[in-house]
Amino acid sequence: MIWTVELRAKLGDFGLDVSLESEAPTLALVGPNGSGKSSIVRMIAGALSPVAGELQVAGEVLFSSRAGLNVAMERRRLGYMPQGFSLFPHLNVLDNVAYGLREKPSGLSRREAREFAKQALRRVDSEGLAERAPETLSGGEQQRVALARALAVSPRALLLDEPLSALDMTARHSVRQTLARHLASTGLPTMMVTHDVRDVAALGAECWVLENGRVVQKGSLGELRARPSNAFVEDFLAAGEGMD
Amino acid sequence: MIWTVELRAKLGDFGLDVSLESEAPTLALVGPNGSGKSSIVRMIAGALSPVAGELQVAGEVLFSSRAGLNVAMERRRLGYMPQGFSLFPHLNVLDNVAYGLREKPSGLSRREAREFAKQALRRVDSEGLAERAPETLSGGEQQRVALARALAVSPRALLLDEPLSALDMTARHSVRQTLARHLASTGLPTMMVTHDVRDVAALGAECWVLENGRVVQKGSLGELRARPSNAFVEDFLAAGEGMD
Amino acid sequence: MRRKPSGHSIGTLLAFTLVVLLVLPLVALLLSAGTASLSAGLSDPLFGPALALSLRTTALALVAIVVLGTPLAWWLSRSSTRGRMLVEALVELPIVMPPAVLGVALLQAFGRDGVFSPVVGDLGGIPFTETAVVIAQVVVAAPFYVQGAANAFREVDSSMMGVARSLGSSPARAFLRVAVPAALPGLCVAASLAWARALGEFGATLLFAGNLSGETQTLPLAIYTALQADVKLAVVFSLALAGLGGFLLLLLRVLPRKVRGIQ
Amino acid sequence: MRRKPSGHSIGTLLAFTLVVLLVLPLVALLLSAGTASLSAGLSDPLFGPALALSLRTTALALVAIVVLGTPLAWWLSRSSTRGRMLVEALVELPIVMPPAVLGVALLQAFGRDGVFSPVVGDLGGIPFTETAVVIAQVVVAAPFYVQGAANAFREVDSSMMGVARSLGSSPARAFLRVAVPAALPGLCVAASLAWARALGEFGATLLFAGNLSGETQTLPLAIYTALQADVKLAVVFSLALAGLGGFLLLLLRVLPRKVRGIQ
Amino acid sequence: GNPRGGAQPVVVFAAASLMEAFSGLEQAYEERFSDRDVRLSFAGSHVLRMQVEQGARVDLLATADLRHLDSLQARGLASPPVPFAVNRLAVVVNEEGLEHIQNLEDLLNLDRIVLGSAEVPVGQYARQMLSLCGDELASGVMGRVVSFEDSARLVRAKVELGEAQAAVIYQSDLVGSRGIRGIRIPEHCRVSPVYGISLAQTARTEAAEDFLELLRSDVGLEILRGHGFEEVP
Ligand SMILES: Nc1ncnc2c1ncn2[C@@H]1O[C@H](COP(=O)(O)OP(=O)(O)OP(=O)(O)O)[C@@H](O)[C@H]1O
Ligand SMILES: Nc1ncnc2c1ncn2[C@@H]1O[C@H](COP(=O)(O)OP(=O)(O)OP(=O)(O)O)[C@@H](O)[C@H]1O
Ligand SMILES: [Mg+2]
Ligand SMILES: [Mg+2]
Repeated sequence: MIWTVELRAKLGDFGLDVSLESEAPTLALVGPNGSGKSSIVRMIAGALSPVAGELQVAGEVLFSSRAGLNVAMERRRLGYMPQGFSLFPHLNVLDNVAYGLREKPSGLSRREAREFAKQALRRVDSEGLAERAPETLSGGEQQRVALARALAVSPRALLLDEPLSALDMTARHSVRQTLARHLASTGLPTMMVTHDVRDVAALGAECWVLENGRVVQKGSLGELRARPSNAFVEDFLAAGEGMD
Repeated sequence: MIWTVELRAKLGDFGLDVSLESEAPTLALVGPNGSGKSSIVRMIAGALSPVAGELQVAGEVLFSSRAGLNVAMERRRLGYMPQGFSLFPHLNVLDNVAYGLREKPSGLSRREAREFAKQALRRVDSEGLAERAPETLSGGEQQRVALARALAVSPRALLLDEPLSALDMTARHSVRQTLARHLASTGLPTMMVTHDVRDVAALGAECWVLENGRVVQKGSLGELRARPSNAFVEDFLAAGEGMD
Repeated sequence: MRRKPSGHSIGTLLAFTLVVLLVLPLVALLLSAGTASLSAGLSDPLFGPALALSLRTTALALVAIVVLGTPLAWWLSRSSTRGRMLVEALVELPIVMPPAVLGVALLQAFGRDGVFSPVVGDLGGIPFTETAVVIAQVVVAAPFYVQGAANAFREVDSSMMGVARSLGSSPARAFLRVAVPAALPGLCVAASLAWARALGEFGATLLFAGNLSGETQTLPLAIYTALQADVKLAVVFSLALAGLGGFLLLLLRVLPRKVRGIQ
Repeated sequence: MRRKPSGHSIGTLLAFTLVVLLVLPLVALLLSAGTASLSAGLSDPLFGPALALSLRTTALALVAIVVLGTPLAWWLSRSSTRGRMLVEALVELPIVMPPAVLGVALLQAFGRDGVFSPVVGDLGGIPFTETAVVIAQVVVAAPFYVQGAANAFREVDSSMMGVARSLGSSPARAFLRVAVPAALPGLCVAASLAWARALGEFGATLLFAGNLSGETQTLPLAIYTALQADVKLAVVFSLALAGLGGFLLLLLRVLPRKVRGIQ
Repeated sequence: GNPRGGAQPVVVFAAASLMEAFSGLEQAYEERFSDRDVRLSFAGSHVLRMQVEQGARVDLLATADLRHLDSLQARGLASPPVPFAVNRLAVVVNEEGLEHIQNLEDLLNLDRIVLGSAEVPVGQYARQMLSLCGDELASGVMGRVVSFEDSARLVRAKVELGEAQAAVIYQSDLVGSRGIRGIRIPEHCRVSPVYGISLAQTARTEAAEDFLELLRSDVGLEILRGHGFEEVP
């Protein structure tokens, strides 16, 4: 199994209870606002601890309440991009992207790391931003930098929380294609949260449809189309099919 | 004229130079990331000062470098929703939405303001969040609250910076329809930043297409379709027409 | 086979060292006093009036500091002019001065023969009064509040302030309805530091306000006076001061959480 | 026809009042000294050694405070246990104590008859040495750093720390590479407050370290000594201290901006 | 630093009121023994005593009140005190006070008087003096006190700065003061505090005894007189 996600957690009144496995390298978490998508991603990244469960990605156990195991975040080696970007305010764009390259396992020198970081910025069409302070960036620019930062390290898997939501249409299209090519060539397991069915289509991802903390449907776009389990799935699929 | 937007400003290396008027009540600012959409909205709201220019909305002069006039933000009476939401962290959701209702010109009592705020929350399908602290909300939930807060006051015009970008497809559709009805019934002048052509379509907005701080095209969706001025406009329009 | 010490354990060690260093002297004081002398000390005739005076004057000083210091802190946090850093350093200067010298300075400013007495008229009545005690405390403690509060205000997002303005709040109302409550925890910490400093203030008060039981003799002055004759008594007074201070400091931490309402 | 005063003008008035109140005494001091006595005072034999000692000891104290205090401040900012508030109040307690009493407490902790001398062995060598000066300064000033730094750290977004960890940083490295630089302006202000407090420290040093010229006589102690003999001389020393303090405080504000690199 | 090379300095703790006199002695001593160094530390007598009790390494200890030395001797921390000088109490007024005052009884014409606190020698001696002058004057003066200061020099500073009109301090404090004047005290209420000095238990005897010797020599007496002290009868 590439993904084993078995989680039980409680956030205020919100209860999360998910138990699924998948062999698909690319997963798309979809679902209404507040259905628990970001919470799942944060638990896999290790930023939030589930009450109980078991997490495995690409054969590595990251968390297991049965085995009493909770791998430290930095040893999970995941390219994690949170919904709020969380750029480092004290570093310029280039150093933000280079940040992870200076840590193990990459462990590059400052110069090498910056060289690499430049390439990562190029992939999201943002070389021009290298010397800028994060607080001067526009919303879409921030999102690109956050994405480049997650892609720059050599992770075991990618966790992307709505990575394209603030991009303009041209960029969204081109970054989506870049991402698809990148994932196809590296086979990197990827979990992406999105509200845009075109992301799912471009990446050929398997969808996990969440509702109120539970997975209510799982399958490819085709399978969802064949038997949409609820109104949300219908709306989600319809959004790609033209003006409403 | 409902809108007179004449602005010159400099943000770091980025220069903004816009000079347009329009009789259309609803405007959509579209353009690539970093083209200056948010900056324009912030200047109209008064959060940022242009170097020179003239701003009029619905017959009221808000700023005029010629006349040496710069109306204070609180007297512009605009329903402003910034790209980053900026919820008040020390108030719960209901009090966030009620905030503006307690100020002039509404000047409601605490109880009345909360009553009104509840209605505003209902419009974005979020009554259930009333008692929650902002930091516990999901991304989409935050966006709904910020939108409700801007709609709750009785502004002279609305300034919405990507108000639907984090909403799920069902909510996006329903809030868009609610908004369209609201604007149609009140005739409230509205300027909305968006990357989604369906927003433009649903509101029947006039598009101002920005590129690198300048307006490169202006017109209805039909006019844009008839003669797209650049590749961005083509991509923008194509996004509504089905899977890519 | 020794394991390399982790960053975490080094950090814990360092932090623990400091806590011990700060707490140890107080424990030593407590041990040296003994319980018998405790009750005897607290019934000393100097104690009651000094305690009452300390509570009253520090409360007044705190109010003055917060009222005068909050606008200044806000300005410091928002301004980006050159002048700002100068004012910031100026406002911090009284911390550098030994309090006794500040007392001399206050006498020279507001005393009978003070350099400003011809200018500001007859202010001669201030030294040796309760007002002088309060002024000395304000001068000594205000810098701590102003700096702490300015730091807290700096974290208040200006886009959020913009939204408040846009929703109809005048700058003053946006300040009171958004900036102050959003920065409240930091403001409370700053206020508690300043209040603690005022409570412990001794040197400037001694010089500027004098030392008359029931009138200008605050608890620290009573402690110092007792110290000359009877160390035990001074220690007991000090422990009472520490106990009171600790209690109120704890209160000042718990209170803002309750006030904010959101858990 | 009087206009209602705006919030802004009231705020300006309040802020201005405080600045005047804090600066006026120093101006009075300056006016009372006169330039002639200034140059005479600075060539006094007490001045040079005291200045050197003050600079040396406060530098050491500042290093100790930052090294020991930063991990503690981080823990205080992240922890949400009950114990946290208790530790926070405990750590703040030395501020409440008059410094002279802290000096007594330090003697009782580390002196020959100290309560801990049977436990910790012969520490009799500490009092009345330069080490004692540094310890007194640390105890008096550390609370201000710890509280200020904890406040600065509280504003460090935990989601950002999560990203740093996820990018491969151990907690210690994430702390050093993200939390510390992100909180740097606040840490510098806290450090400058603590340093200023250490520089002005007098009471605890007098008791715990004594007043030996060239050995434990810091500038504030020299000022105290001069104050007994010649107020003018004390004033001149104080002005030198204020000048030095002001300069270094200004430096501590300007420096972090340069260090951060981003304008 | 030790400007005089290897020799250990003679450490002398002295009451604040001895500051100028002992600084003069230090100079004389270092002139006589050019290879030796004297270190002086001034504070209130009680502070000095506490520091000795807590293990301060000191050679000589001089206070304005033999009590402190006696108690150190009782604990075996110091040798029996040697009286070395006598001071006198002085009633002083500033210019403002001078307008209202001819003699001691006129103190009752004033409204701002400062005394030492009951815990410090200068305060205790002042109370002694006032009660010798008669209960009426004593209670009248006590009622006009605006502050009880913790050292003679602080008392003096308040009069010099004009905050108080009159005060009771030591004769020796009048030397080197500014703008204040002593008034005559009737013979029957004179009080003459005796200053004492002890060798500490930790003393390096030879060098310390040399200092003692100097203090009690004609040179020493000359210096003490120059600063307003008198010989022990
Ligand atoms: N600390 C908390 N206390 C209470 N409720 C919480 C807390 N944290 C999260 N929640 C709730 O948990 C639910 C799931 O949040 P999550 O961020 O995972 O949603 P999401 O699926 O990512 O939504 P979106 O599409 O809006 O990003 C939300 O309803 C949120 O309000
Ligand atoms: N303080 C600043 N210094 C330098 N450049 C700035 C500053 N503020 C904004 N900019 C630049 O100005 C440009 C316009 O920013 P703006 O936020 O208006 O873009 P936008 O059109 O809203 O983009 P997006 O679709 O990404 O939200 C961006 O390129 C941004 O990087
Ligand atoms: Mg989410
Ligand atoms: Mg924008």
